[in-house]
Amino acid sequence: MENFEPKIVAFVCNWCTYAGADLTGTSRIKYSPDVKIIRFPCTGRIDFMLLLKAFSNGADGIIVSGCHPNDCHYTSGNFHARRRWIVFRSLLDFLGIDTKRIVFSWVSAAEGAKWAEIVNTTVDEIKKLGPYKEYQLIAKEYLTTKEVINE
Amino acid sequence: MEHAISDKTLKNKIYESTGISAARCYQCGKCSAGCPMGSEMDLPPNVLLRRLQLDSATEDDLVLGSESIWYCLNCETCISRCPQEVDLPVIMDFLRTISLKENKANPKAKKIIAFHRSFLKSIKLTGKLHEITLVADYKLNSMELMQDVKNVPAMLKKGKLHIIPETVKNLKSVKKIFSKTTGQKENKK
Amino acid sequence: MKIGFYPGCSLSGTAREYNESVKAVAKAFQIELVEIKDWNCCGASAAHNIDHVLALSLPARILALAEEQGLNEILVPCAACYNRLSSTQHRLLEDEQLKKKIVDTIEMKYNGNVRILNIIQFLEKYISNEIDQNITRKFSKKVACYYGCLLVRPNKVLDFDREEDPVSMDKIMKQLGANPLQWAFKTECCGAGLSVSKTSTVARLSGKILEDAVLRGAEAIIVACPMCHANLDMRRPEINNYLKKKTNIPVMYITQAIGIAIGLSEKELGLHRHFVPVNMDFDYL
Amino acid sequence: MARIGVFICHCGENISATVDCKKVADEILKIPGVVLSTDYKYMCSDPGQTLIKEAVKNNKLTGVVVSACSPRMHEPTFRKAVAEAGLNPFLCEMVNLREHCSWVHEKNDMTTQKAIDLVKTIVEKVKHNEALQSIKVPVTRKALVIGGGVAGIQCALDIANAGHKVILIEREPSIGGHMSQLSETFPTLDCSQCILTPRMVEIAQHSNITLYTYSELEKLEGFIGNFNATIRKRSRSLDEKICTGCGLCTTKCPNNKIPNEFEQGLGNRTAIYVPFPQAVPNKPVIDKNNCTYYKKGKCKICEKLCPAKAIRFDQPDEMLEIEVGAVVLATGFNILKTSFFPEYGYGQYKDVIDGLQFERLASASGPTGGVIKRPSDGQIPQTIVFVACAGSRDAAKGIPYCSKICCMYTAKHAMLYKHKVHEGKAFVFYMDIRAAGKNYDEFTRRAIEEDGANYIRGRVSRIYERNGKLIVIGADTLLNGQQVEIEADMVVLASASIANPGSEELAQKLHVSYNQYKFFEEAHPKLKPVETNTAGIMLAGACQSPKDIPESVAAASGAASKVIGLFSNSELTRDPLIAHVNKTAPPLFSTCVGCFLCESVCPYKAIEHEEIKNRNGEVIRTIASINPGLCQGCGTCVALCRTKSIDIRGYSNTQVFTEVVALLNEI
Repeated sequence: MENFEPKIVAFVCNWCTYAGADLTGTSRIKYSPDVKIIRFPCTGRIDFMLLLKAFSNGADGIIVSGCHPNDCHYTSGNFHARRRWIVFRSLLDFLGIDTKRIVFSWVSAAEGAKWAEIVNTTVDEIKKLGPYKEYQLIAKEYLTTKEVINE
Repeated sequence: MEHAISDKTLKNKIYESTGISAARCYQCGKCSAGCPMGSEMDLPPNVLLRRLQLDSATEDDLVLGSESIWYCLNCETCISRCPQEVDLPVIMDFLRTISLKENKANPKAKKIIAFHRSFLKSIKLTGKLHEITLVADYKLNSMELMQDVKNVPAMLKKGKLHIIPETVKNLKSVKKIFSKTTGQKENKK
Repeated sequence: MKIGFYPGCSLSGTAREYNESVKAVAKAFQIELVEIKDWNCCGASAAHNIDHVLALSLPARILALAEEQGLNEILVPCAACYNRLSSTQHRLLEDEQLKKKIVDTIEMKYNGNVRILNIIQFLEKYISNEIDQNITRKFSKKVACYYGCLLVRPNKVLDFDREEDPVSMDKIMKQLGANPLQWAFKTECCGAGLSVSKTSTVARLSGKILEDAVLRGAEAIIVACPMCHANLDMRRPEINNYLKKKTNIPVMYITQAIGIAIGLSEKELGLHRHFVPVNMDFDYL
Repeated sequence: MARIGVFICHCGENISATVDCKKVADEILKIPGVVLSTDYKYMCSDPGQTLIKEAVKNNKLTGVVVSACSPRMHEPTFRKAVAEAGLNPFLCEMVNLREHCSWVHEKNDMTTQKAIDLVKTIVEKVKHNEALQSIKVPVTRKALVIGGGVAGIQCALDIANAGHKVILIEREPSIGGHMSQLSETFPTLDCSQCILTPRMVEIAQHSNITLYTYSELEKLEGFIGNFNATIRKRSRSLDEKICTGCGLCTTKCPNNKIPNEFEQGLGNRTAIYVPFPQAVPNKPVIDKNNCTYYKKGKCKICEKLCPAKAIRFDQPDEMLEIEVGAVVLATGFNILKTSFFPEYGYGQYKDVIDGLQFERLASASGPTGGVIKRPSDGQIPQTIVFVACAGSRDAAKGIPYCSKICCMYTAKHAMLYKHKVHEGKAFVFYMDIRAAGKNYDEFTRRAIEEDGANYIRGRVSRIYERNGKLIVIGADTLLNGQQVEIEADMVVLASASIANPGSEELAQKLHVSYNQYKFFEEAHPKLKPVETNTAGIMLAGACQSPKDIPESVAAASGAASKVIGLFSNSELTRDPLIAHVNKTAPPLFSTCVGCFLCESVCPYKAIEHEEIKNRNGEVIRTIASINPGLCQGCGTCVALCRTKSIDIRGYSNTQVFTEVVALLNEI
């Protein structure tokens, strides 16, 4: 467990958090390489099935981050994402999925330091929780990781 | 290395034990401006912080041997107005502890230290402050035998002094606190 | 109505009249003060000058005792004790590790859920609503309300009144019929801890406070801290010496002022214990 | 079979210092479908781009992955390059190895491994990229400039002089902004109004400019080239077309003790008023909150006086809908009031004033006619203390940034005072003198050396009043922290510049980013300083960060040139990364069941109802379809669609699920 480097996927919107993470880079603020970003136009685009997909493919934690409330580049995508997330979270909880492994946050284009902080605290938190073996093992039995996705 | 005790400078020690970074101070001098003791201090607050920032053993000795750390009244004026939120009162507490531990206290502060010691001694004895014990002990330590003598009859008359000290019943619990904190140091000596 | 009470050392010694007046006023408004059993000294400035763990442990023991006795609110009239107790509570709640260390030192249970009230907060919460109908003589004087440093600072921790130019005491004095003056030294430090060991400094600092109050025409200085009182009252000869003039402005605790306004006797309020005599006439209603 | 080419950029040493670029290239070559994987020092350079173009042609690539800096920086560069080599530009994607990897991690194997993972992810994505054609949209060649201070004025004039129509809106009854309040300007000491007023008049007379004062933006819809703005033109209670601006109405108004905003409360005005004599438009406005008629239902003295019969008490607010192609934000800044400072008396001392108030006192057109007088008793102050950094660079007060303009205007204030009161003493408490600008340092030196301003390096701890004097307690940090006590007649706080109230709401209406202090955020701190993240919306002046006049004007001209550039074509091309509803063979036509949940979440009203008819022309099904002109590509409908009938180009379901799988699994 000591050298456990968690796999954490970050689903972020292009306009706020992706730009915020760019600023983290421009400001040379260091954070853990355990988190890797996938870019979306808006958090509204994020299909929460992607979260399950990530867990079943070995992710130990997930960050979803977009614009602050009212600041969405597309007016309201982040609200829809949040609304769906609230519903989805209770479903996940009901299904026995550890929702502590999913961090939902807001990082604006001006918050480079905040992004680094969120990454680092999430990594620490997931390191404490350890690898998400429970889900990965079950998932392995039912799904093959290299399956082709059907639309 | 000049210091055998630790090769760390005060700036680092302060950061490690209190989380306060002396580097945050940008030397605006607002602390010195508002400090009630500023005019009497050999190292006004901002100068003291400057010396800490220099991060050198020689400067650290100047700080630990300064009168300033003993003149600080802990009135918190500096921190309440500090734009950079450098918690000087906490730094001062820390510096005083180290200064005593390393026997570097300024001789001019002898009376002040004697008073604090007598105060604590009084609490250690009875759990509560007993002014007569405090003052008697302080006078013996500071050799200020005649100070405030003229006030005593009036204070007694006005009922402000108790001859017999009040005592905490569970005195053991108080003494234990002392032995766990200051006691260790005294034992080492 | 019952409320916990921590008098502290000063109130049982040099500031006896503060203790007497707090109790007398509380009694007059049917509030029972339940003293924390077997309390100890908070360590005042001496403790945190010498050892910071000791400085946190002594107040922690007091708070733990209060919790043990099931008190969920305590009145701490001494501003210095109030500051020490509140700061300790704040720091221990902020720092879980530190809390553990202190709990280990005092060997008692400590949760940190006792509400700590200073004298003004106590008066605002339980008494100021009732004052008006109980006034029998008007405190018709120009007064300088002196808060001192420990009652309002650090504001982020204590979260009481305005950090600079506080007004809560002034409001209460106005209720009593007084004319609280706008002055400049409401929160300047009197020199407190150095009263004995560096008396010249105290004479200078307290002298400046007194000078400003007198300059603006104050007829009394109202305080809420035994150390402020001791320095401004007992150290008056040294102050007069520093100011090179004889001042005779009396220094009173806010509870004494309330006591006067609601008709309590001078004896009950301990006015006779002051070094600078309180020779004042008040208009009976 | 895909033929992907991967290009790993070193970015000089920016990437290669922490990422082993050679190793990344080698590892990526192992992925099936990757026919070329190479690293190079600068991919964005000419030789770098040539390398990519040659590779596209020689290796018959079907996809390109450039692993370099942020796609927000160079995506257009590389897409253009592959297009020049004959490949559809949307088959080229970027991996952000610099901002998201090399700059934020230490040099070690984990960092290189992360780089490999990131590249691998995009390689798998590109395999599913489609060739797309850009969308062309028309451009409305008319600009909306919000804010009529010096930045907005400059910007509107520049755009108008280039031959385009401009709508300039201003919240206050007159344009002019803070600059019209200033006395003289640094570092030349030329009179502020003398240089600004002609510009204001030009605005009023320019045939390409429509000015709406006392107006605010209510709503903005649409997108670059095609915005639809709704403007609330507040009622002046006056018919502007008839009013001659004679000013007779303001002479007899009984409410004449209202603090004058333009004079920063140092003078009074009436309820019907013109904010200042040079106002543009020079037409009065009735302040409804203070007008006797509006409060009590009678008075109407102004109506009786008006020779033109222009007063309209029942005039409603007007809503104007305007189509514009670009928007410029020039809403300016404000300063902290003296009541913000507890240690300086919470604003209770009349003679503790802020910098703008001093400008009014020093201005020839001000309430004292340019004579420096104390607000409390009208005496000429013999000693003035200027406090720099009042609230600025003060993390404890929540304003850690430097307000930038105060060092210079404080030097100017001290100078102006000394010019007017020769025997007077001017003390300036400062922390640093920040005078970086053309002739700026020379100016502050002049204040000190020639005009005798006494600069003391230290902050002021406290100010209080005693016997009609202000006691200023400071320290001289150049004299070992020695305490300084000055008995002053007046204190001027160079208080912090802050974002204008309402900035946050405005930013939210326009969907532009702003920082924690509510200043608007530029698209790139260095390379796109006057653009926002929202295409077609530009920034000018101090609404972005504290700026002085020359900087504001420069930014305004910069923003104007961006607008003029946009207007140089009648149409613009837009990325086709938008949603679409699938089509299948009859009899189904589409998997869409017509629930129209998508319609309820679409912020652009881009979802339309498409009727599917049978041979007889009868409607057999209604399904969703997407108007490509309106869709902005947020993808909310895609995530919501229950039957997965909607997808979005560039971020398709296949692409994003592939990315997740690729990121988490070995090659």
